Amino acid sequence: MSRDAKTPPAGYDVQREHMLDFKVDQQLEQVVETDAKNFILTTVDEVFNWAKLSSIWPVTFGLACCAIEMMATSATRYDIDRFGAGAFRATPRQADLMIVSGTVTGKMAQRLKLIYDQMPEPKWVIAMGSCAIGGGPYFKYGYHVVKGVDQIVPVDVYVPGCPPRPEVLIEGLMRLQDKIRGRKGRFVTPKWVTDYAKKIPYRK
Amino acid sequence: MATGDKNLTGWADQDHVPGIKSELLELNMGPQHPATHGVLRLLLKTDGEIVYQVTPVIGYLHRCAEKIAEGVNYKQWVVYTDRFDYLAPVCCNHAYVTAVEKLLKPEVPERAEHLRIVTAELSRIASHLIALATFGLDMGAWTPLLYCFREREEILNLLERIAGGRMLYNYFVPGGVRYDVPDEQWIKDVLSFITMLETKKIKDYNDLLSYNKIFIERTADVGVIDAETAKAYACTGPVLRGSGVKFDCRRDDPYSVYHKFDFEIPVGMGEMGTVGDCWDRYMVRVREIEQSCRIIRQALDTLPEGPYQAIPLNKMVKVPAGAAYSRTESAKGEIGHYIISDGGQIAFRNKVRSPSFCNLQVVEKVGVGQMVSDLVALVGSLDIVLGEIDR
Amino acid sequence: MEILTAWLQGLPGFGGMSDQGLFITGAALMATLMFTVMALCAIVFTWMERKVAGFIQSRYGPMRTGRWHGWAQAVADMLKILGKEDIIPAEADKGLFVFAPLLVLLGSLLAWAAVPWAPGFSAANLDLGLFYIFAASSMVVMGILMAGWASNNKWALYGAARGAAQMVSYEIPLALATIPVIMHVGSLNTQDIVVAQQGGILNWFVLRDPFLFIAFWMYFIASIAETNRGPFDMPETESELVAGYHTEYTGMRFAFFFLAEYANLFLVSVIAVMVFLGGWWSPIPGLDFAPALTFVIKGVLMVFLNMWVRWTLPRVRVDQLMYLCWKVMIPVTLLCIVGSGVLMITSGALG
Amino acid sequence: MEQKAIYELLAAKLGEGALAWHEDEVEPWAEIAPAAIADACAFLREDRNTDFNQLMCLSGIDWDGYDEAGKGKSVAILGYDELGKPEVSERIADGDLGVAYHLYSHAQRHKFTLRVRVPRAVAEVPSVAHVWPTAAWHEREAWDLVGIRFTGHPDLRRMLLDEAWEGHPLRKDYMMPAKWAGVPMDGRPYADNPFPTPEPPAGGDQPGATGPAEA
Repeated sequence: MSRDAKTPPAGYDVQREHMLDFKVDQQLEQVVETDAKNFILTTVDEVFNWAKLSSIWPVTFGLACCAIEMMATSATRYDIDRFGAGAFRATPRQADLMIVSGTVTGKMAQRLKLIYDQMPEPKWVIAMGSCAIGGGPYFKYGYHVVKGVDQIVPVDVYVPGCPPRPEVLIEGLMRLQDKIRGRKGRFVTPKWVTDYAKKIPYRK
Repeated sequence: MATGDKNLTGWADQDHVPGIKSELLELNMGPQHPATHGVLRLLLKTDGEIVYQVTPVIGYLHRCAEKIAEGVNYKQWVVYTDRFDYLAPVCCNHAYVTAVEKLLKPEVPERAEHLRIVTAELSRIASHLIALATFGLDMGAWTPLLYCFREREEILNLLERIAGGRMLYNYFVPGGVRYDVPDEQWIKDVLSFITMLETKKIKDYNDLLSYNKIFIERTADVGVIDAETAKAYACTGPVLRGSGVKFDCRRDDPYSVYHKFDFEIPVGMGEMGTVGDCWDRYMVRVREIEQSCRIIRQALDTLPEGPYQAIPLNKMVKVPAGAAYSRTESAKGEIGHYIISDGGQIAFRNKVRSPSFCNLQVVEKVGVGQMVSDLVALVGSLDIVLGEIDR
Repeated sequence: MEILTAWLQGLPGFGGMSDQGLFITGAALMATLMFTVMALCAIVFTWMERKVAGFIQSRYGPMRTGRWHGWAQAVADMLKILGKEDIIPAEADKGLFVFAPLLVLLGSLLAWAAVPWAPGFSAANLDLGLFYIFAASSMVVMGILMAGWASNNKWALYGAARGAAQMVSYEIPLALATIPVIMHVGSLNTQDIVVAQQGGILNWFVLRDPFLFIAFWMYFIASIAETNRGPFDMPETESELVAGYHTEYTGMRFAFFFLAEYANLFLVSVIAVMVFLGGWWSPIPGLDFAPALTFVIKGVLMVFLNMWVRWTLPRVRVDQLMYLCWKVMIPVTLLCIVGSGVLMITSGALG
Repeated sequence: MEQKAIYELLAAKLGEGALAWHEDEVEPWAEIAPAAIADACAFLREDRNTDFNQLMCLSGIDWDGYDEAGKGKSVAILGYDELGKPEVSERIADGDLGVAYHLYSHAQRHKFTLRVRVPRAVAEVPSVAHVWPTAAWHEREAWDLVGIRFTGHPDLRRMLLDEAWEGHPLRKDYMMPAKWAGVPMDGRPYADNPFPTPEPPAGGDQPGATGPAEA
């Protein structure tokens, strides 16, 4: 979207508007036409996929700094429970998702593999943070750090950051949902976003 | 270890009922366990619910920070100090830069010292909030966890506005801080947040958790660490103060400009049970939040004008040869850095004495003879962070 | 049951059926109905639990699944669990491992037979109804013990041992707390108990006399312990025993435990409603429009109270739990029985 | 008490064991003979005037390559290169190993620093775990990372690394492993990156075009 050079009115929060602008642009790109298929006519497969993606139970598995952000994601402000992924299970037997939140060390790697093996199919892994993705700041001299958890277990979604903000983890979860769904989800722009976007005076 | 063995004698092979041989149950708690605050592993030997031996096994998060210190320069290593105690990263920064400054001897501006104290105390509050939260969670109370996280988010917002990061800031540099206060509004927001915390939120926590009957039953008289044991095991921070020892590096071994401020040192008084029980340690943290609020208010009220860096950011730091040990009061206790410099840009050796490492050791002694549930309370009340134990 | 058979007799195809045939058909219908209601209430309460927890913790809870406040969340959970891999640990006792969840579910389902939903409408109108409910629901203990033992996991064994001790103990105050009511009614028939509370809120047993009021709260506390929910969730104690007795259970077998937990929760709640809170009678006399609905609404409110307690309080320790049962609750409930009896004699209720 | 006075007290007790007193440094320290360190610590702990009841820190140090004159010549440590492969060097370290003790007294409010230096070949120092219980873990850590053997330690096992780990990482000539117990410790070179840069979507507005191709 282009924008003319008119200066914003006095008292206008340019920064906030800019952030919103980014979000709206992103979201508008994602809007997909509502498919006309009837719910009853959708295949059983799709129903089960829907169930899988809307009820992803992560295993309580915190490793390091990112674990705190994972907790923050499940806590009040971000509340990952909104997406159905809030039921953290302490035992891997009942979990669907392992969020590898932090640095994987040599000593931990075997245990991590064990926990992954204990999880029942279907199961997914999110590598959260740069340590889990590729060793992060511990790459060069980290003699005890595994350079990427994908050398141990298969990873579905990589969430970068050190540590990633909770919003990013939620984004990662939504990308995982897309993956389970097999296509990009239908994204409905919230009404307040469109309303707000319309109110912006110097937007074309 | 030694204490465990003493208690074991006469148990392993004893026949409680003639003809039926009983033995101790070996239990492996962790490294993936909800109550071990990360990747701590406790090897237990239990008789039913009673623990007869507990051996902590650590190192599941050994991230080789001390080796890395010999490979990256002094300014770069601030990043790694953030990741020791990731709940109170600014306090860890503080310990490191004080050690470097001991050798470097720069003229740290007064304004930088004040900003350091403000951010470090905010960080300490955030860490203590997590400590209350996770201790509540260990006791089975979910809701305080989320309330504490709610308030912590406010602190993270404030720190994000001054330091740029949400959780790990890399805010201190040898010789000052990285950024100045963003605007006057920031100071006002900090003060209003602190007032809100002091007047409303701490009362909420006390109503919900601290003075809850069940909570007191679970924590009072449980996991008692007496003053002698705490000193012998070099426990520091809220663990030592919970045992009734009035010692705080901020007052007794002052660094930065803490000597300018007026604050009290809360100690465990055995209000609900014995001095040094889990409830005392918990309550010391609650009261320290109040004292931190006091310090922040004083530091912001007397915030001097002037520069905030003694050394330009893009200038390489070369530390004169020598060795220095410096300790500061982190949220978990006394964090010390022993830096040996050979005059170059990179430290020759950098040893970190982390408070959780020493605090956790006491579990071997105090955990014996407790119930499994009490062991969870004990470990929870020590408020360990595995990032700084394993480093 | 009688209503159902009578209704069946009225249907065109069933007119010429023998009594026995009618009974079997009716029973099958009733069992299906009860099972559906139970599964439904488990699904509704899982969703409700997450929403209530969210409300208490100042967050939202499920919001996306099924658009409106995540109403389909529990449906998705159940469907997903159906599709999960079923794992039986290699070292487990396979027979017991498979049988345990069924026993737990069976225990709570059997007890549903005697619940009086509406005047004359309960699956089995037994003379020993209340006794039967307590007897049937105590089978859950065996299921939990079997599950813990068969898993061949130390945490599961701990959970099972704790659970067995807790549930066996708390059945005593649970049953004792209802005895003053039985003394008042003079019958164990669940229908009779509700009928005896006709005539507005003041005639409900909870407000009849002070001892009954105490007995109600004793029942409430014991019922929380009996359903293994916080602050008495000893068999599961997430922060101590990982997941307790169902640590090793996956997929559908875990869903059975899950289902049984919420079925049990609703069961103890409706028993509280039936025994103390006036069953299907509305608080204001003469306003009894939809008895079954009133009954269910009261039950849901009791479930909400349960959840409120769970998400507020910390957990007690296992020895404190036993202390509370044997040294506090049993004496108090016995006192309630005696006190209530004395009051009955002095007020001349016994004639 | 003045640190110098403490040293003199200590020297009077130990005699030959107290080697030197280095005063003109940022942090003055006493050099003690390795054999005498346990006695020195026990004395400092027990003596009424010194009363060092807290061992703040115990650090194991590898002095190999340290330039005494302070010319600023750091020893380059070995790590993983940009491709994630361990770097190899033929250098054999020969410097001494050392231990530094930082003591503090709660009652007297004073600090003291002791250091010992042992040759690399016989890296053995008497344990002080019986003086301060907290030393037990510190010594285990020093054994684990620097490889100093503490004689008389009740339970000298590896602390942070696994019991089967080879070598002591904080030694200056330590070479990082490429694989340990089946766990890969080296990084993945860029060429092996299994995630090629995604092709730009063909249709442009296809719903699944930017998503993963697993459908």
